[in-house]
Amino acid sequence: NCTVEAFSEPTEFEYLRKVLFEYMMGRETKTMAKVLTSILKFPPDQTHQVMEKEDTKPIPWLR
Amino acid sequence: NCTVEAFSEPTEFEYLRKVLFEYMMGRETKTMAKVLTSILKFPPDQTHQVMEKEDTKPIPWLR
Amino acid sequence: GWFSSLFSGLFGTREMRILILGLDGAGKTTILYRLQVGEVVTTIPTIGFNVETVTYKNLKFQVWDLGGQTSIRPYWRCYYSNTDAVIYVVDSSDRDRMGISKSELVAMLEEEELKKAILVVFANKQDMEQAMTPAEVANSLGLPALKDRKWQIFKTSATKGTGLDEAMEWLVEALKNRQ
Amino acid sequence: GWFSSLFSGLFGTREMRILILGLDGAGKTTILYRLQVGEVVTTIPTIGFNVETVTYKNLKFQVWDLGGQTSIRPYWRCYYSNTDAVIYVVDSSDRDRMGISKSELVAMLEEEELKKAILVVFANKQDMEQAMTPAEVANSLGLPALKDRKWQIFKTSATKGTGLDEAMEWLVEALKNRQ
Ligand SMILES: Nc1nc2c(ncn2[C@@H]2O[C@H](COP(=O)(O)OP(=O)(O)OP(=O)(O)O)[C@@H](O)[C@H]2O)c(=O)[nH]1
Ligand SMILES: Nc1nc2c(ncn2[C@@H]2O[C@H](COP(=O)(O)OP(=O)(O)OP(=O)(O)O)[C@@H](O)[C@H]2O)c(=O)[nH]1
Ligand SMILES: [Mg+2]
Ligand SMILES: [Mg+2]
Repeated sequence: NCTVEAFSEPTEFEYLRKVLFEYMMGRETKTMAKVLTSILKFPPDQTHQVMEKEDTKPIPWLR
Repeated sequence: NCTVEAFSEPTEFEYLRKVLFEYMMGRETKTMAKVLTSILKFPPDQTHQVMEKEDTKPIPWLR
Repeated sequence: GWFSSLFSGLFGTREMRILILGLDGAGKTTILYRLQVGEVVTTIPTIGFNVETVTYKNLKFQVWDLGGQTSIRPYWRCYYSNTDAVIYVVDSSDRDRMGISKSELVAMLEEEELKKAILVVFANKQDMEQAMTPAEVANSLGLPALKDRKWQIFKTSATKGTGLDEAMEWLVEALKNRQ
Repeated sequence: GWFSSLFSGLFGTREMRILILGLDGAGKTTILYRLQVGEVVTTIPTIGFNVETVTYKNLKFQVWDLGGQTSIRPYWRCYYSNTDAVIYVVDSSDRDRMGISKSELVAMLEEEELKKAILVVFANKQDMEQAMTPAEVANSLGLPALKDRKWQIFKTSATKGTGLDEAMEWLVEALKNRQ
């Protein structure tokens, strides 16, 4: 019984997984953060907080 | 037309969003990482990589 | 983590990790904020978790209250690691779901990561007329048959605020006397 | 980011950011690896993206190949920031979807973040018999009507490897002569 259309198709689910994996591995996190907040439809204030947080992250080579 | 049952119900989608937000804000990231890889059914090798990565993260206060 | 250990070493306090688990609507969130701020807050079903620092008798607890709805219960296990105690909350008036509550409890106690965790069961909603007694709840959950587990059950009413102190006092002692 | 700018300042190279966009099956991934390793690789539909560093004429490019399926196209825009050029790939034999390809292109070019990006259209799959000519493709996409946009179209066959060099040479010159 399918009660939700959170994702319109399996592709979107797989896409989310791929992007989240890259994010969690610390690759191109700012771009990945944009995608993640879009896919999961974060409310504007949360998206804003997340992007602010990204901007304060140290640069990859010094991490 | 509902073609996928990625999530059995809206609750799971909202749960994912909440946990991802906390993860992205850098809170309790190790626990959040476990939840995220479970919800999105990461394959074992990717889950492993993600958890290894978590272990190398600097501790919150020094970040 | 090692940081909280370091912290405890340096400052003589140790932050214990406690999970509040139980079916949806059992009263977990109500209990968390009763413990933290001493008041009854208005709750909505928890989709996710609440985590608060609760200080009790000079002990610091990091208390996690996890949402109990069916679809998110499978993720409880992601939170088990390094847990010192589990507060398992039961709606004592919800006779129909006592069986489900038992299966969730049993599955939880089988997890390796919780092997050393202390168990406190809150037979909650004792203010309700049709509430089962703590002894009835204990039997329904199969508590007397538990092996290798430090546990205790208390009758509570989170909304009236009764029973919580006794339960927490027992828990604090149990945590102090560990090992 | 400022780091790549710093890097370029210190070492005299500047890594440019290029996106390869276009409908699913247009040949984007094939093109990416043609450019990077000079070979035709076996592809599967890209659910996500591929990102590779491509060096061409002493210029370093960070090239992003984004999946083109309908459900994930809305996320292209998340990748636009700091993009120097867009390689827009069209399957020249796919007459039925030329209209969709045009709408996606138009929507993309309207985005503020791509205002200064150079556009190279690859009229790909020229090896196929029913392929439209570059002029036909250009008209179908409405390229002649573009305003304030540096653009060019090339006929390519990613599998045969034809046309890619000319296109990249034009792009390198266009990037060098910017501003
Ligand atoms: N009568 C009575 N009602 C209570 C008691 N404790 C909690 N409630 C009520 O039960 C309802 C559910 O309480 P919550 O604390 O939100 O339940 P929960 O266990 O956090 O539920 P989930 O977040 O869905 O897992 C609320 O209306 C509470 O006011 C109690 O001891 N007695
Ligand atoms: N005949 C011919 N086939 C090509 C050419 N370029 C790519 N193909 C084939 O077209 C198919 C799709 O190519 P891909 O590179 O995977 O397409 P894509 O644009 O990356 O598609 P998505 O990842 O779904 O967005 C593959 O079978 C390629 O071999 C070409 O120039 N000529
Ligand atoms: Mg709750
Ligand atoms: Mg592809």
